[in-house]
Amino acid sequence: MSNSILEGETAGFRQTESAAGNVTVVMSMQQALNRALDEVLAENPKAVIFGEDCGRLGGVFRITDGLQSKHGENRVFDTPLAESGILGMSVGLAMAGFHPIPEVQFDGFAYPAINQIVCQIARMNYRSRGTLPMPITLRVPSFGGIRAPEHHGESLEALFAHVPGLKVVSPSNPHEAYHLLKYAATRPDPVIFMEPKSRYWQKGDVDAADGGSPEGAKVQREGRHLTLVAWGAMVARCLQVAELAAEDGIDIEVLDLRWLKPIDADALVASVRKTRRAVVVHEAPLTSGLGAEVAQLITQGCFDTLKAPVERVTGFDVPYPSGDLEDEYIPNIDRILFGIQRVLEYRRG
Amino acid sequence: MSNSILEGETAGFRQTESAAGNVTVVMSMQQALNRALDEVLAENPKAVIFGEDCGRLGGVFRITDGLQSKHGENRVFDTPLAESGILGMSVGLAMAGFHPIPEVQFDGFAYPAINQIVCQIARMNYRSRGTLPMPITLRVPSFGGIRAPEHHGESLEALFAHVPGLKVVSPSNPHEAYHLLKYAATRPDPVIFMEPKSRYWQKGDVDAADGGSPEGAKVQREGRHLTLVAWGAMVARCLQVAELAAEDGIDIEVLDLRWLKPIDADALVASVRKTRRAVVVHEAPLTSGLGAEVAQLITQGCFDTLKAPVERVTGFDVPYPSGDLEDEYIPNIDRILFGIQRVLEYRRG
Amino acid sequence: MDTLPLPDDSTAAAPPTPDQLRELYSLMTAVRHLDISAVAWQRQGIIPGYAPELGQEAAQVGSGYAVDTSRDFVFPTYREMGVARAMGVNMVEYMSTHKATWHGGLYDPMKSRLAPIQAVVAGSVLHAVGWAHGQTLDGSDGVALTYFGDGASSQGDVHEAMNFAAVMKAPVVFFIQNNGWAISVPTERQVAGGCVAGRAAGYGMPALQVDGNDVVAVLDATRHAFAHCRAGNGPVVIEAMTYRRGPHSTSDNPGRYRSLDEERDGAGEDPLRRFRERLLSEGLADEPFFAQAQASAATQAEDIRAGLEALGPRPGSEMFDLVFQETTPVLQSQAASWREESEHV
Amino acid sequence: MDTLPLPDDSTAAAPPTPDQLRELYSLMTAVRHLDISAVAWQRQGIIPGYAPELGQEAAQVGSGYAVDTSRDFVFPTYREMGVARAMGVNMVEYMSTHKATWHGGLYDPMKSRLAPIQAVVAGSVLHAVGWAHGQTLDGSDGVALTYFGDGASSQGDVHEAMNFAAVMKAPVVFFIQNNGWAISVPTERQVAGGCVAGRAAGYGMPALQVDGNDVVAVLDATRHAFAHCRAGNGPVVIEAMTYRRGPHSTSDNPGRYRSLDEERDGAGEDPLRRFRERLLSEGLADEPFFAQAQASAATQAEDIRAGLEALGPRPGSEMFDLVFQETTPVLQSQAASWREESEHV
Ligand SMILES: Cc1ncc(C[n+]2csc(CCOP(=O)(O)OP(=O)(O)O)c2C)c(N)n1
Ligand SMILES: Cc1ncc(C[n+]2csc(CCOP(=O)(O)OP(=O)(O)O)c2C)c(N)n1
Ligand SMILES: [Mg+2]
Ligand SMILES: [Mg+2]
Repeated sequence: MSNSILEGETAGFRQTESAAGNVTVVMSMQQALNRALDEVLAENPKAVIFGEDCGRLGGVFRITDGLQSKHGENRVFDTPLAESGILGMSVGLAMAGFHPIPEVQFDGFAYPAINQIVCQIARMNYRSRGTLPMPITLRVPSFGGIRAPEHHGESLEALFAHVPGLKVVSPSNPHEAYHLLKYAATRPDPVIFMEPKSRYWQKGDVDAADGGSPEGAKVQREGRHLTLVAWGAMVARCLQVAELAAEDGIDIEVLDLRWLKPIDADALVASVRKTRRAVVVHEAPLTSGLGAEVAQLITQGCFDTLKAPVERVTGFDVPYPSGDLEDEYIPNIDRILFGIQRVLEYRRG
Repeated sequence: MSNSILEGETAGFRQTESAAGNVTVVMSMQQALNRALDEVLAENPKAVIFGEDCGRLGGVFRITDGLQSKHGENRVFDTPLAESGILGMSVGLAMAGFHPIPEVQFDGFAYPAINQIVCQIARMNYRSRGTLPMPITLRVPSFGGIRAPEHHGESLEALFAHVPGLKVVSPSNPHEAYHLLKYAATRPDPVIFMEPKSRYWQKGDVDAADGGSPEGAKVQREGRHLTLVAWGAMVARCLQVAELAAEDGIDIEVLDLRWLKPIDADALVASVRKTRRAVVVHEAPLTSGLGAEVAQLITQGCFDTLKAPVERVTGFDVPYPSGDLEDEYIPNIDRILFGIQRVLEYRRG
Repeated sequence: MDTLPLPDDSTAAAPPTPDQLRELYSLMTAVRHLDISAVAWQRQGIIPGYAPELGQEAAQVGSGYAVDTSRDFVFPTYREMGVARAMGVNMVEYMSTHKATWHGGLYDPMKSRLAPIQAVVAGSVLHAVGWAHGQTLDGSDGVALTYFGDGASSQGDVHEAMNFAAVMKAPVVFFIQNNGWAISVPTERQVAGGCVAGRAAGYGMPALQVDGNDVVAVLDATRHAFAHCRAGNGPVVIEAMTYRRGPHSTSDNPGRYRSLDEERDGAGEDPLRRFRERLLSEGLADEPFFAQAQASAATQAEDIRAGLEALGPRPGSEMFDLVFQETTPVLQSQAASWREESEHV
Repeated sequence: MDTLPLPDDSTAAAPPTPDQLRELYSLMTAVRHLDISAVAWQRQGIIPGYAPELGQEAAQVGSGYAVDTSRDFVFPTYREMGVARAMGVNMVEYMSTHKATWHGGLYDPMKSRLAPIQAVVAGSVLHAVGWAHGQTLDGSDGVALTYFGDGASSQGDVHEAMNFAAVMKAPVVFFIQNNGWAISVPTERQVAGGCVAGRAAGYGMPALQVDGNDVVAVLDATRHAFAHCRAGNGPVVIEAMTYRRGPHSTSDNPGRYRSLDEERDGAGEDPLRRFRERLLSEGLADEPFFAQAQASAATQAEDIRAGLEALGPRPGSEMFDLVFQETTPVLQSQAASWREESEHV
């Protein structure tokens, strides 16, 4: 990992007042997440944060920076280096009435904990017939794009979304990050919170007072000709693509899926019924990726209006590569534009 | 688990000679798998079988019955009770030139080994630039239908199929079981071999001499009006459905997908270009299941000829239930027929 | 390995009174009877499967009896029927798991202080550590008691749990029933070093290895361990050496991997008979008492059988309703189409 | 914990000759120089990141030097640069992992007898056990040497590996570098019981705890352990007590979790300076030798830098070609469209 990625922002927030009188603050996603956690700890005495290096260090991405010194070692603490242990312990804490907010240090290190996530966290409410809820908010710095070592650039959303009993969400910008984390961390059910680590240091406006609905998908850009569906770090890229396409007169709608489970099928269908064309973009490998589900939901709901099969622009069916090749792997602007072109130029055979 | 399920067949095989002169033998899938493993051990001195209770007991499903006493304790052995250990050890054995054929006792107990499967087995060839191949054939008794305890009825194919570096296959009858296992267990790459445990004791013809191509999908029944796509235990059910539908004059093609990774998209497209309608059936939960991938591949390849969106008849987005409810959960004949009906009756809006 | 310095409050680990000893005997008798009955019910088709605990009555009843259900919490595997019984769990609701009614059982874990039945080997050992650490965070004095087998001790989760518990000084009792077998694999091919208790020292934890067929020894060890935990001294390992006298489950055929001679040698003395002789010789119980215990056990088993037979399948809608506390639109629509299609038929 | 009965063939564990001692010093000097250079290269933008092994030169060089690359096999983590160097691995190919060229490094693991760089903490400990058991099955006499840290010892896989190895008597040396820290977490909050070596007894395995800053002690312990394994006596644990003098990685800022005073107290004596003084005092080396070692180290580092700078990115087609031994139609078609779209641009 390059050093710059991990350097926190220390300056104060810049505030502006909107027309509606709401105060928006410019901050990075790291700051937004940190603030959300700070507030969750303050509001819920049963909320506890733990994981590898979450305490004194404040996390390798500084998302929990300062929280231990502010809220104490009982609320924010380091665990030994064992992900199954961290998640298994979360189950017990939830059974004891806590709201655990564990962190897995990087996406790829959720795998050692999958057994506890799938067989325990996701099922305990069901197994116990609703008497042992699992209000666990698992934060996972996710996705690629930072030239990191192996296993530090994985996209596990298709796996998580397939597991009954889990909910999965990923924010695309600081505003979403703040509101979605506050929402997720106050739910009575397990939520996997996938943070797009390549966006941690990008700044954006956060309106803390008005988040809009925290549920479902969100149109981040309206358009008429084609819908780009994305989540996490790919939303910003799709917005860039939409700007470029606009120069060619192509008016693209960008739908930020946000919730990867449950998926907001209504929003998908509403958007594509309007645009009649869709491309779904994700970093994960193509086969059995979440793009297939998205495409099928669109096809199911828009079969009679679709002008072309839904296109998928995704990572390849190869292990996430080392830094030198990651730009070849992650959908880049060109590949997304090619996908759009294929859809626009599609002619029935 | 009811006792009858685990009772092996001890009688000799019934042989018949086909028109082409091939000798077909009637045996159960348990017998076919056992014979395949026996032959693999005999043909490859580097093949080793191990797992929990695989040795002396011959496996809880008796798939490795008699192999330890025949081939010795160095070739077929019991391990301590730790799935990550079993799979992690497989990596080292493969690096030392062996062809490990580990068993995970039940589908749900693959989860503790997911880290070794995804991060190690699936990537070692890539990581080592092709110098450390992983010829590992992981047998996983899979899917539901036997009124078993929790975690004994899981369908992990969507997870496995999403992992770059794995190949995944599932046989639907004794003949397929024999040939696909012999093929899988002689490949230089990791193959997850998902055995439909509810079919272990069903008998069928096995033509050991002629297996046909071990690659790709296979049409198990030809038809003109609609394609049912399935794998594992659902193939037999779909064949039953096809018989019932035939009584109503509906001529259904049943495509046994066999390989869940890589998926034979050509076969899917060829079949549905002919029938113009498709329903995909699986036991796993709907969302982000492999049915989405299958549906999208069909839609992509047959968009201009499809008469209706591909329908999915699957398990629900709920944890696999206890025996009393499993018939409500697993796609039953009625639910598949309803799915067929929806496709046949689809009218553009 | 075999000593545990008694904490100050040593009355908490007082030896059982004669009444308690008789109660222990009655409980063991009831457990033995229910266990044998359940195997019969499986043969009769009343339940599809069962995991007998035959031979482990002393280990289970002795330890379960030590639990204070006003503050402790217990994490069972799939074989802790005797623990459940000793804790006073509703046995029809408990046995419903073996009727394939509901995986975790129908009993209320919060009220029973018994976590749902756990089919993942070693699956809940870490839960106990988390629950116990919750006691520390809350300043409460509950103790977590987690059961697992010699086979389970091989799982990575057990190591993580022991290490977490010892690092955090969590009030957990790790209770291993070393019954000699993990399905077909004997302890000597499973547990390097020969015993699980021997691992505790490596974590700086005390361990007690007890004769698991001696109910009083088990109770005593468990009470000591609870007192130790409650005094804030951190986790304890108890390894109860016992024997799985029956098959692994009603699907298993031990004849394939152990001989009757081996069984006889390995099993040692029957814990129930042994306890009975002790009570007799100490003059704490007599034949009429034993006969009465036996009769009561039979009645209880009959009641449980009747309860199980009366138990209908759970409504299919529970599949959908019990997934989340807050359901989702997708689940609601799946439930709706399930309802429609099943009513339609 | 600190004794290991020498196997019969004790020459295999003979003390190092003066030539070998000087070679060890040269290696440590080269490793130290390369390590410091790599941190500088990261600052200069030549490589995107690096995990320094500063302070662990004795532990790494001493153990790596004991390997017989004609028959043994070594399983590193992400921090074993010194081991790779001592084993004679091509260092441009090794360092390429830190240039983000290829995750596992470009060296050939089979020829180097060094498994690919492993970024999963504790990820390859079980591989060593499997490889070692393969030696037993083959009747070969190779030994697996697997490295991991104090932090890694908390992972379940390490327990499973130790238990498997001990049950199967696999010829594995578990080599822990206890460098005091797992990123920001100190050993005392990580390793219950205080040390990893203390766990071995629970598995019936011998363990050696050595001063990891004394290269001769490390070499000696490793040679003893290899001889023990080769003689068929099963696995051994070595815990080398050392200190991570640098940051966890070039992304880390240790100032956030430990003070300079703590660093000074914890680090103890510099292993390189200490060895130098020993060689001097024993009359085995002199200033010209040290100067020569230093000059050679500088040249080597320069060559490695040049090699790294010359290293272009791997062709994107390798992403597809190296997934399988037998490629698939799906991969081929993805490769084709990747090629088309990237050429098109
Ligand atoms: C993770 C996992 N792996 C495998 C199994 C299958 N299985 C069920 S019980 C059992 C043996 C357990 O032995 P032990 O822990 O000694 O407990 P016992 O059955 O003797 O009570 C096995 C292998 C399982 N339930 N969970
Ligand atoms: C399974 C896993 N979890 C988390 C990480 C992130 N991580 C990388 S190194 C490290 C600390 C390792 O400490 P230790 O084992 O003592 O080795 P050291 O870094 O001190 O050499 C962590 C938490 C990882 N790489 N793998
Ligand atoms: Mg056992
Ligand atoms: Mg360390």
